[in-house]
Amino acid sequence: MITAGVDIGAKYAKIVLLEDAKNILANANGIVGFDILKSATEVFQKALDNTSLKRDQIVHVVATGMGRKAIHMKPPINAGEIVPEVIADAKGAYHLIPTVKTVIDVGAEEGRGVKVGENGKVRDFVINERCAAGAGTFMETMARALEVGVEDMGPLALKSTKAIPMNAQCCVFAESEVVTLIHSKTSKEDISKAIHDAMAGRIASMVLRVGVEKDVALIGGVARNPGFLPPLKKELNTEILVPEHPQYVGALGAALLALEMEAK
Amino acid sequence: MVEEIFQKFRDWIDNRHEYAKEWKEKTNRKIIGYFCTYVPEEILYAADILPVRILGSHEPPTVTEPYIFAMFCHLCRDSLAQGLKGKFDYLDGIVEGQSCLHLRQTFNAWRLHIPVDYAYYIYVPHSVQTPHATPYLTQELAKFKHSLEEWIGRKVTDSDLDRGIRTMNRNRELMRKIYEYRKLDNPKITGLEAMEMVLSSQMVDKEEHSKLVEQLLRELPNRKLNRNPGTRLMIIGSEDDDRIFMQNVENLGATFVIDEHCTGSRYLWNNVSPSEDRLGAIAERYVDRVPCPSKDWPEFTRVKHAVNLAQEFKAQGALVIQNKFCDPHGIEIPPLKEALKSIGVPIYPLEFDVTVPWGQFRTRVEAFLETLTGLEDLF
Amino acid sequence: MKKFPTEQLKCWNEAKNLRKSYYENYLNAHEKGGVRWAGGAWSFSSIPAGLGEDVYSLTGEPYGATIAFFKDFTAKCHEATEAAGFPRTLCAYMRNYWGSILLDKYILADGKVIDEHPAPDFIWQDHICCSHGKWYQVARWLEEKKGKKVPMYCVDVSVGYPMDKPLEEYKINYIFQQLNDGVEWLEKVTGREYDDKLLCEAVWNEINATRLWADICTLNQAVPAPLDEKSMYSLYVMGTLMKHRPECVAFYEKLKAEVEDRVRRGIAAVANERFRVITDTQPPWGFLRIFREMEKYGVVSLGSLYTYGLIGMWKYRPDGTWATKDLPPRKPQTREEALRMIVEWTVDRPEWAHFYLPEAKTKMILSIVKQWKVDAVLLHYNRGCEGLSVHIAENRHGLVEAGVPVFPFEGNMGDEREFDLPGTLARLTTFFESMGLKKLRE
Amino acid sequence: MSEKSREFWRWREYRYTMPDMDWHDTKVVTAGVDIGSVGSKAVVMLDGELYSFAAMRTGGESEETAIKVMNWALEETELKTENVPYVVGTGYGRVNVPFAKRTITEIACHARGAHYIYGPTVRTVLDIGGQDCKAIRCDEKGKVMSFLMNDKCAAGTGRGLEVFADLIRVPIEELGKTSLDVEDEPPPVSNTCVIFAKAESLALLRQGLSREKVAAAYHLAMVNRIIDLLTRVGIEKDFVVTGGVAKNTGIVSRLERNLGIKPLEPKLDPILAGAMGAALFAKALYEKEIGLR
Ligand SMILES: Nc1ncnc2c1ncn2[C@@H]1O[C@H](COP(=O)(O)OP(=O)(O)O)[C@@H](O)[C@H]1O
Ligand SMILES: Nc1ncnc2c1ncn2[C@@H]1O[C@H](COP(=O)(O)OP(=O)(O)O)[C@@H](O)[C@H]1O
Ligand code: SF4
Ligand code: SF4
Ligand code: SF4
Repeated sequence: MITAGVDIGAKYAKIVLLEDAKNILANANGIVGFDILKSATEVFQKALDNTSLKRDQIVHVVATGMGRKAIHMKPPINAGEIVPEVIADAKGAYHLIPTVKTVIDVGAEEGRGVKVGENGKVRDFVINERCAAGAGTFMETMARALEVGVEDMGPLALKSTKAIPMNAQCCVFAESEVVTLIHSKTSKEDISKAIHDAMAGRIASMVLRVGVEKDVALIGGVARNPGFLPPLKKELNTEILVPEHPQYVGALGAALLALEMEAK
Repeated sequence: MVEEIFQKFRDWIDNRHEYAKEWKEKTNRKIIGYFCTYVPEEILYAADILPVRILGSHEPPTVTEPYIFAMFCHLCRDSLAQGLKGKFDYLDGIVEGQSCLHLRQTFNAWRLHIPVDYAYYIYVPHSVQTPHATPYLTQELAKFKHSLEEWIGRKVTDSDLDRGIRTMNRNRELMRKIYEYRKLDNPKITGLEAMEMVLSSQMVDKEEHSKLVEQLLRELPNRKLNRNPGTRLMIIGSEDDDRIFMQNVENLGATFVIDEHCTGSRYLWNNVSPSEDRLGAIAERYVDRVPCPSKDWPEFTRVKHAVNLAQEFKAQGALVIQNKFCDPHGIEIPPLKEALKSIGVPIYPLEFDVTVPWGQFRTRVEAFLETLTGLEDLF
Repeated sequence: MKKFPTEQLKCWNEAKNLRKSYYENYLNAHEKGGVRWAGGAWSFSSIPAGLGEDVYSLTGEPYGATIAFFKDFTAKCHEATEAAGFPRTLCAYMRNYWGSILLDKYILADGKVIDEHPAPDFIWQDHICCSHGKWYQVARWLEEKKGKKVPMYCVDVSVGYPMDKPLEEYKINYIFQQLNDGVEWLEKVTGREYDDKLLCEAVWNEINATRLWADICTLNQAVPAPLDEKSMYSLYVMGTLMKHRPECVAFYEKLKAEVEDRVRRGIAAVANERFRVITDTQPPWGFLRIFREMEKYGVVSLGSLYTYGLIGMWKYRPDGTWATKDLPPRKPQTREEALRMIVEWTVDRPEWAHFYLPEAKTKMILSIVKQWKVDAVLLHYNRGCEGLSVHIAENRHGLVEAGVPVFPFEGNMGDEREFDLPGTLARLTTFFESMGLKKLRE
Repeated sequence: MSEKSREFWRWREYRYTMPDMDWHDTKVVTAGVDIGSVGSKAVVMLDGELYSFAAMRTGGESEETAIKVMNWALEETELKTENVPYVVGTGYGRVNVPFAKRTITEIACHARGAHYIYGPTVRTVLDIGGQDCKAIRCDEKGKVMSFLMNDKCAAGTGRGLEVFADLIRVPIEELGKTSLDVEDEPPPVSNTCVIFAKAESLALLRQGLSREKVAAAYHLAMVNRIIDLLTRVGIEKDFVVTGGVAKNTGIVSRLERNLGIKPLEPKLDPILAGAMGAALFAKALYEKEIGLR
């Protein structure tokens, strides 16, 4: 049986096509544009094209992510069910790492911490409130201030060993602090590390609210950033596992939930 | 020599934990951490215990989230963070003298999550303006003393108490004398140095500290500070141990000539007047001292005290350090502003958090200094 | 899906009217030659009652909450206090209250705004949270700027909480002495003669009202719950306004009878009840809609330690269960007896426990969870009130350890700028869905 | 540049020299250089009269920017930086103006500049720049009496507007006008966080609200925050707005509407106010130095 999970984030749409909880047939992602349904459809089509499957061969589609409502019961994707991100995250992470107890998901605008219970159920969770300063957008803003690409931020940070505290709590002010650091001729490597440290600190303090229990997994787009893992490990004082395609874990979870729902 | 003394104060602060560990090793006696200056250190000294103040380290405290909701002041969060990180692992116990809820929370979180042998909360009265406060506190202190005695396994005698009172009085008196030199047109010590003197006194053995202050007192008259004092500033707030901030401001062409901080003058302004009833005398000191705003109602006596200080020390302006989320001090800013304005001392409030964004603050402080000096009245 | 019958509360209008006339009585007290005073909802309100039958109060917290309910007026109050130089992180009720003085406006229970803030003749407060004494000290300072001298008396009650054993005599005595002096002070500042008989009446009323409220809350143990928290907010408020008055006792008696009847007949507050929660601390008053949203998932909030324990008085029975506190053996006869009785009655107010001992609050919440058959706890991390938020993270910790699902959310009971409704609802529904609930209807 | 990759936040950089002025016959040539977090401005004055100026975006290296903007301001004048005997640096990067003899805060400079542009009746100066917003009270001599700066949160700043301009794809220069193109004012966006406000605006757009409406909602939220700051410092006439955002009519006219006080019309480019103030300070300080006063 083939199911699909669609995760429509603040920035990226991610799709996983799954066969019988084992085989990932395809995954695809793309930027979420102004028209959510249109963007999602394009990405969905991309995934189908990778396999030569047709929509009607997919028995059930479950959607998650910030924009999930936009494709709920709406053709052509016609997601039959929608679930909150934390539920999909827990499911997906548990599937990949059965020993996982804590999932940290850092996306473009939200950071989440999820405690995972038996069978990948959510025991407890926390989501960042009010301030975007602890999510991917923060890193993107800082990358722009440093005039480097966001993918380069991590490798830059890994080259530095300095600890420069960032004082500002706000994305935009942090940007100005970065400018000040540039003015004072601090190297890009050191600044980049400072930014990663600051962001890791914020995510860590959020996750600590639910507590950290091993095994810990980091997922979401920011997990692809190699510079983020070391300071996060340090802040949380624990090992952290990163699955191979961290950005797709939510979508995978949704696809697994779709399968479960069908099985019932 | 003077410079060496100040260096010693600085070293004590920078190496406070090493100092404490060595002291313990050397003396084989107990160390107690306290949070607020309402803990009667006299009684601890009487019991041969070293009291040290628990303060933060100004690193963003991520570890406190599970224990303290982030709407409480950074001092209380940062202090707890130090404990959780094991920086104070040499403490045998903790004691808090009631002031604000923020620190009470730190005390309780510490008691529940960080192993210590002894934890005691003294319900210091809030209503220090009523006549019933002293007798009540006397009994509260008796209870505390009793509990200490049980813990250390010996009686604390009257002569022990006398010794405790002497130790504390002497140290406070000496530091007050040093403060006198801040009144001069060209003060003999900077605000940063004064802060380091008082801070270190809360971290090391008072007898040792007093010896050094005594020496400083002998040598200070001959000191010539090679700097232009610039604008005479007062600094007002709750706890403040941000030495980098002090230094930065004093580098902008200003000198802090007086402070109203519990890590500064408020700590040392009042002495115990010895009397037959030792605990009563100590209680009286803590009831009558310059109050923390959390205890200062219905009259604003601390505001009046700040006005006197500003006048005595000839401050031209005052920076008010508002620790973000601190209610007792925040509430008093407008009355404080009004009172100081009436004697021609403008204030500028700055909101402090665990770390201080000096980039933003620099502009404000400089602009405030510019308004005080009128930019040499060029126009 | 099972549906329970529901019904409007019969004494609803009476509650509304009582509240309405409370604010009017304070406003108009002088017209009838009466006295008016201001102070906190926790102050020993039965003591000024000895000054006569025509003594009216304005308690600050409910007044601050009333302001919070009317968003335009709140916004103006906050603007005024910030313009006066007060930080915006302070207690939101306090800032609302000062704003009302600074704007020189008074708001009635129905939202009608009246020109001129009626200054009290005196302030009668008590102090346990950092802001209590300071709140009225500043209120007085602000009044003085407007040319009104308001004398102030504030009783310090921060002596600790009697968790396992009663407080030492000297602690009780400290509070008692302050009250005793307070009586003389009241005589002095009002020029009135003090009537001990009225005092004894008022103390007895307060004891009865606060017991009755605990009885009413106990009735909510029934399934389905006869009351939901949103309605309870309009009912417990009587206790915050006038716990010492006969009207309050009479109203709670009537209410208790009605709720008993509802339980007998199986009348529910929420027809779809299938998941029972409690909350904690004051709600964001401008956003009580969240309770309606909860109902869409079949969730009923049964109350909170806040609604039960702020006014209700409780004790632990030997078997460890939580129940209404016992009535003292007899009504007080003398001033001394009355003052001591009310001090002893008040010091173990449940809503004071958490100030001192987080464990005490966790224990109480766990009792409620068990006895009231609660499925989950929603903790409002309330930025507007440090008093009730102190130690709240410890409570969360304790509950989680005991295996109770907890949903913490940040907000502010009186400053809507600090409450993110869409974000909170999104997280709240996520929580419900993670508990296996589904939305019942749009 | 294709429409897709166009950066709507990039405001135009420019320079200008007064055609009928000649520095050869002046006593005192001074300059002010205002290195803001977003915009860098240089102003050259001849005996206290505006002569030449340049405004450009601040780059990564502020020293370089300072040199660049100064050179640009001098471009058509045959003057070299070395020929300007007294330069005052101001703004966020003021310590990074290598050729400045002295630095003065932008607070004092904006008050001074406003006094120059608008005359001695100015009592309240609101400077809305790239990353902060300052409300300044001054006296008839242009001296600062008190001031407040917004903090912590970047909502209500020029940078926020730039982020927003990109989002709704309207050039920053036209953003204000666009926001005024609505029949009635929608409710303000509820998130003050720039990042979340952006997300919220996007959601509004997706709901089918027009660009104009969304722009109005965003501007209004920003104006509300600015008014918060103004009420805290206390607003008194005459009231003027300076800084780059003073050129955004959507902000200025809403301020006027919601405060009930009309800001004075600027006669000179308000983004230059800080640099002009600095050049005026430079003049006074130079005259003092050479004994002219
Ligand atoms: N290789 C990478 N290096 C650094 N950051 C990355 C990388 N890939 C993605 N990101 C960041 O991850 C975020 C997107 O994560 P995602 O989980 O897809 O978010 P959402 O679901 O909210 O759209 C973006 O902010 C992006 O900058
Ligand atoms: N022509 C314009 N129209 C509207 N807004 C403008 C224009 N030029 C600049 N701005 C705004 O002004 C801001 C920069 O202002 P500026 O006073 O230079 O700030 P700072 O000195 O803090 O760097 C930009 O972020 C932009 O929002
Ligand atoms: S800063 Fe204020 S709140 Fe914090 S510990 Fe000090 S008095 Fe308490
Ligand atoms: S902070 Fe809370 S407990 Fe304290 S005065 Fe305000 S409402 Fe009351
Ligand atoms: S502080 Fe910055 S990132 Fe945070 S809420 Fe404000 S604008 Fe957003």
